[in-house]
Amino acid sequence: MDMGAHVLLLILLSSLLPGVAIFFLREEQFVLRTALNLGGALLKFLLIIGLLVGVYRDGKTYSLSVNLLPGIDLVLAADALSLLFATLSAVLWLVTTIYAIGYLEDSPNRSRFFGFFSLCVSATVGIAFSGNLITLLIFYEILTLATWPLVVHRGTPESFRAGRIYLAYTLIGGAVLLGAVVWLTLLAGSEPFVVGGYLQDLAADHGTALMVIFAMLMAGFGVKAALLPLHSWLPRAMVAPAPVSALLHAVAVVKAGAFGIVRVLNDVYGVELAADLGVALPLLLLAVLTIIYGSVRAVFADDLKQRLAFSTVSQVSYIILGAALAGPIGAVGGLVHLVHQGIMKITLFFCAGNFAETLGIHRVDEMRGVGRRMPWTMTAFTLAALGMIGIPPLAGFISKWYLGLGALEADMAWVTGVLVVSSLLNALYFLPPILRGWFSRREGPWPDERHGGRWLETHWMLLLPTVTVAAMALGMGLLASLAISPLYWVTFIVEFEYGYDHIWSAIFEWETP
Amino acid sequence: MATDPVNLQIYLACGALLFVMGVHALVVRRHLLLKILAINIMGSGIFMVLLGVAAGGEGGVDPVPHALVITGIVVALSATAVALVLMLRVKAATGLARLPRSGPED
Amino acid sequence: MSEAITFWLLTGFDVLLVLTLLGVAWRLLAGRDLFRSVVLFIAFGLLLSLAWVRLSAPDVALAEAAIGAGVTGALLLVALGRLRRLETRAFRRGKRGKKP
Amino acid sequence: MTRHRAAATLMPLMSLALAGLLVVAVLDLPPQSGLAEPVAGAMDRAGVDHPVTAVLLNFRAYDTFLELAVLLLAVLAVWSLGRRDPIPARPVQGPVLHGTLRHLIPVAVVTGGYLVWVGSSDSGGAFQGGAVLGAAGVMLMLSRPRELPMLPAPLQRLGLALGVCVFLAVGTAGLLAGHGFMGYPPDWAYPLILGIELVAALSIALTLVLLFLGGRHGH
Amino acid sequence: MPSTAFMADVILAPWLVIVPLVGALLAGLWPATARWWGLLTALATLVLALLLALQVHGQGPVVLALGGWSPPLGIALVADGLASLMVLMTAGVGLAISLYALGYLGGTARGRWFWMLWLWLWAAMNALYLSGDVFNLYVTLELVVLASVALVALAGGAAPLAAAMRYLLVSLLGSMAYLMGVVLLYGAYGTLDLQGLGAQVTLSAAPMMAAVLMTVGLLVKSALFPLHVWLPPAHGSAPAPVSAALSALVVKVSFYLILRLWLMVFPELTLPGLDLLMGGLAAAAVLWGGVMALRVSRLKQVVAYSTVAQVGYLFLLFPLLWAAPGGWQAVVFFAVAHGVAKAAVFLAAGTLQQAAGHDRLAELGAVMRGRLKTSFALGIAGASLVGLPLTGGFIAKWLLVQSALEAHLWGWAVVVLGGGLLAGAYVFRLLGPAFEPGPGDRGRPLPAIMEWVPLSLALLTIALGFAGTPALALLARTLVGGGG
Repeated sequence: MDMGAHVLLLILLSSLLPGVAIFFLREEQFVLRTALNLGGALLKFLLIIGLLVGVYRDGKTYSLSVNLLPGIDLVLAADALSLLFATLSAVLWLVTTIYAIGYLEDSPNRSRFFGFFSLCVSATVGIAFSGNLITLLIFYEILTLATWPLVVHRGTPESFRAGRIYLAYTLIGGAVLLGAVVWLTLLAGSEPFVVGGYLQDLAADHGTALMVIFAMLMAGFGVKAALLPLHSWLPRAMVAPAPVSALLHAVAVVKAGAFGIVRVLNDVYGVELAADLGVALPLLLLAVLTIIYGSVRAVFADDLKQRLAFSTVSQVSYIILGAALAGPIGAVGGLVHLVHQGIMKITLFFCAGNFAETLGIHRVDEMRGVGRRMPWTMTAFTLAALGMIGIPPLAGFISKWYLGLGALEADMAWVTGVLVVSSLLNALYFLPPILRGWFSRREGPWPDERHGGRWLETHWMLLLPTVTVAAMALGMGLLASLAISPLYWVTFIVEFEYGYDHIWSAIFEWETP
Repeated sequence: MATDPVNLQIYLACGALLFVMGVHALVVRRHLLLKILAINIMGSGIFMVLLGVAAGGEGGVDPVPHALVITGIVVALSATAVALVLMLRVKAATGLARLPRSGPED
Repeated sequence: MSEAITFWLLTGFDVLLVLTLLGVAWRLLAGRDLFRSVVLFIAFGLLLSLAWVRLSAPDVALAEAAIGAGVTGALLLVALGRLRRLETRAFRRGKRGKKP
Repeated sequence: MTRHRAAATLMPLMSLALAGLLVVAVLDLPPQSGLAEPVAGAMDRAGVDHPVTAVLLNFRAYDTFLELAVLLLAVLAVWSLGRRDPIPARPVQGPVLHGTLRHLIPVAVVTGGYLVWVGSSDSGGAFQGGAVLGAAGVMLMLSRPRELPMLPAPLQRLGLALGVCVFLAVGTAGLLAGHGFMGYPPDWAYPLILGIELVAALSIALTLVLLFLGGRHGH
Repeated sequence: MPSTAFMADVILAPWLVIVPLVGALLAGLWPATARWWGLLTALATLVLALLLALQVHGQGPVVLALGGWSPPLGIALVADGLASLMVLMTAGVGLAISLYALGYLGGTARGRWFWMLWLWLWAAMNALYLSGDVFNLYVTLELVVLASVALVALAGGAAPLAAAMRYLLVSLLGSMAYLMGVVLLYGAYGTLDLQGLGAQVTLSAAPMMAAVLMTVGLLVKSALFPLHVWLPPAHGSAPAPVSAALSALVVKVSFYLILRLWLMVFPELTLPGLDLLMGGLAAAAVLWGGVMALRVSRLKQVVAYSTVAQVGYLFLLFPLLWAAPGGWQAVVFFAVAHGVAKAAVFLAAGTLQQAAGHDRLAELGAVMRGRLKTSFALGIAGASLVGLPLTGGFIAKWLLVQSALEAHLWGWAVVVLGGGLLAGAYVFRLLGPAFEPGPGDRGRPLPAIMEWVPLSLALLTIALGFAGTPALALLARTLVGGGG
């Protein structure tokens, strides 16, 4: 165990320990709670940056393992892919924490909220750093446990109903996943994740079993990724407070599912084996269906958060689509969307939260003229929504561009058609709020105006995170070619998977007509 | 007093039958006192089989089963004493010396 | 000749004893009258100690007579007495409750 | 209701089936001498002459010890269930001759003592002797139901537990002295066994009387 | 390891019976000081149990002929992996229960009876786990029954008394059936020694009948569906430390005995259909217990029905025993994990009940919010019951599913996973009231130990999540019989 391994443990503990401590604080201990929250978030961020440098500069991977059962270890490991997800989580946790402090300023049970919030992030980071399938399963289940209290946080009957549905889906998903992982462990042992997968030797004898296991794994992770028949918990979970929606939808839960699918596809089965077994194509079709279905439902959703939720259903499947294309460029598109969608969607949820908290706006048709009242928030909303649609040069465009290239590379030109249709649908549900916000006039008072700030349109702790993430969303698109951009990092990851030359040659081939 | 194997068979069978009669009464009878008696009859049946086994050996009478049965009798007495007092407490608390019917057994 | 007679006599005794035991057990478990059941149980215990003698277990016969029939019988009788008293007490209480 | 009726019709059938199977199994038992030979072979080291007593208090002393424990636990369980009711004025229906009982008591005490003492060489022993002694105590209770002569509570507890305590002490001493738990030094086996039996018989007698009284003392 | 070499000469097994028994006797002789004897005994027993487990782990099973009379003439104590693990689990949970009872019952009159009976129960359980003789097992079994019946009845009142009576009758029926089995075995083979029997038992009428009688008798005692009726009222209405002892420990006793018999005495017997029948009953228990736990309205009743469901898992033993080599070890680990978790849940429930003055689930929200440590204990231990990760329950569930899949018994794997879902449903139902809006309320003042003990036990379930390897290593040192 070297330094890096200790750092891994420290990264987990940097949110776990403050989380546990926060539970036992009294409601009025605001300063201490905030200090613990922000201190933990900052520490985690810095530690991850430190690891990032190590992995990038030295190409090193770190790992730490604890024995669970004979032959089965709990393994924490930092490779390029885990750092991508961990960085995303750490950054968004930091901003969401600030946002949540502002959002929940006077509401009850804040200690409980922030406690579970921290546990939730610990679980997410655990998922990111999982070094084998069992560890991934363990943190994935802990995530279920930690998010349920956040979903039911308001304690209203409808939030309990949402909580029940959430639990029903995720626990059943977890059970299926456990079955699959046990079965796979029996067949192949508890191997660490390895680029290209570790199941090639089994394909000859256990082909059918591997196919069934793959389906079970996809079902298990698909629940949280809101893959088509398993998506309906997500829109209902919108009863939770806005920071929870932001965190659940942008990072923790749905991304955990998507991340799991990417891990299984890349590092357990390996894209080649998945293609040989014929399981990649059904997954691709499912992802395509989910993309279209989510977009269509979003068009017809009147509630702003509902619309965003269905948009999430659709957008997360881009990540799965990218992985299922089974080629390097598609993989870049999918992975980079993991980050891009996260930042953009959290921006949108922050904006929705700001509208609701400041003016009591919940429905799309209530947004008339909001651009004049809250120009900063509305600008952020516009940037993120346009990015989602895929207007160049914003972040969403980059993802879709690579996904399209990946589809062409994989000889599935029809997928680009899907992307175009999906983008049109995106426009159809994102343009009306933008247009109404900027170009319609408000008649009559706002539904429930609370913050009548003199200088700022709303509380600064709500506004600052929103503007920050919006700026990041903008920056990721504009500065995509810089060495610090997610795109650059993702290409670095995919290099591992396919070899250095391959990827750049592939990209050059398509980028220079 | 050496016993003939034929006689032993009689006692062995009798022990088995006493045991089954006890089981039957324990399930069918509802008064707690009868249930307690039924358990004692079951015990007696078991002891009879055991003593029958002990008397059947070629190398003389086997003393170990005798010791076991004496132990068994004392244990049965202990259980009976507790059961009888418990029965009285149930009677005092519920007014009935039988169990409320709440399930398929008993 | 006399050995055969002894054998058949003893066998007859065994059969008779066993049938009596089974019959007594059957009657006492039928439970028409609790007092009768208890008395039959004591009788059953005494018969049982006779059977133990036939099975060459005098120690057990002694223990059965003293503990199985004697002490258990006394416990059963006293419990039955207490049960009866609880019944009459409950009966009286019921009557008193009905009056007003 | 229907469930009960179903049970009522099924139960005789099940009992018959059980009876058949059990009788077959019992009659199927092979004739074998059990442990008669090992016991006979070890009698010279048993410390007593009567095989049953040897088994009870030496070879399987642990069983007997736990059996005493069961008896003690039964009293404790009965006590934990509540206070005792007075004995019904006429526990035995019909005329009870108190005078006769009073004459029987000394006879019973002597018989009990004899049974304990004779146990080392012939039929008899702590349990039978204790039971007879206990019967004497019960008769005493029955003959004077209104004026119960009772030991003070701590003495009652001590008397009850004495058999188990002494047995446990001897057994543990055996363990510490290297004869194994519940083992005796061969030369000391006879006096130790007799001592245990005497104390146990007293405890058993007291236990039986207290079980008969039912419930813990107090009002 | 030098310590195991040192331990090799020390005789530990009898002390695990002597020490709690001495404690019980002292507690009975000086009732006013019962709790301090109880505490001392609990600590000493835990230390001894740990040493015994280390010894067995280090040098393998220890067989001890009592009084120097080796079987078949004498009685043997058997301290192998299985026995020492059960003793250790009992000691760990037992210490927690004792500490908790210090706060819950204090020096009350009822408390004195509790201490005495509880120490008797503990001694009896240890004696049972360590016994290597089928008749001696019967005597210890009766000790366990009498002590636990008295503990159930300690609550007083109509329902607990009726439950105790039912429990006693059911247990005696079970004991008698067991004893008949013992007699048949003695009649057939002339020995009472577990190992001696194991070496001789073959397929014939008497041992088969014995196996059936003993198994069914013990099943009746362990409250497997549909013979569970006595359990929920008994466990649900007893004082919290008693509920914990019954649900966490006593339920395991008859399970242990069944396992012991089938491992050591009857491995050569195969009764066709037994695995299916038992598995079916087990599945029904899991289902029925889970559904009832979702329907009843009182906290402790929910937990009691959860025990009915979890007993079902224990009897997945039968389908797994013959089919998967490590199957029984999975079930034993499950039993241990359940023991610790269930004790934590019952003790936490007791704290909430005492604080609120009742245990109606719907009205417990305020106290649950006010007493965070206890709610956490409930949550963590509940997670272990569900089998969520990083708890002992997860490892247990993993092992069970693994054994089932290894033997291609897909159906039983589905039962395990499905039962976990039901458990999830009722555990989250338990936790629900904590999230209702409204302020927290600490309720009546309680000794702090009543909050710390459940929490410590809950944390122990997490520790068990990492104890899989040593526990399996210990279990590998278990004596098994049979010619093979």
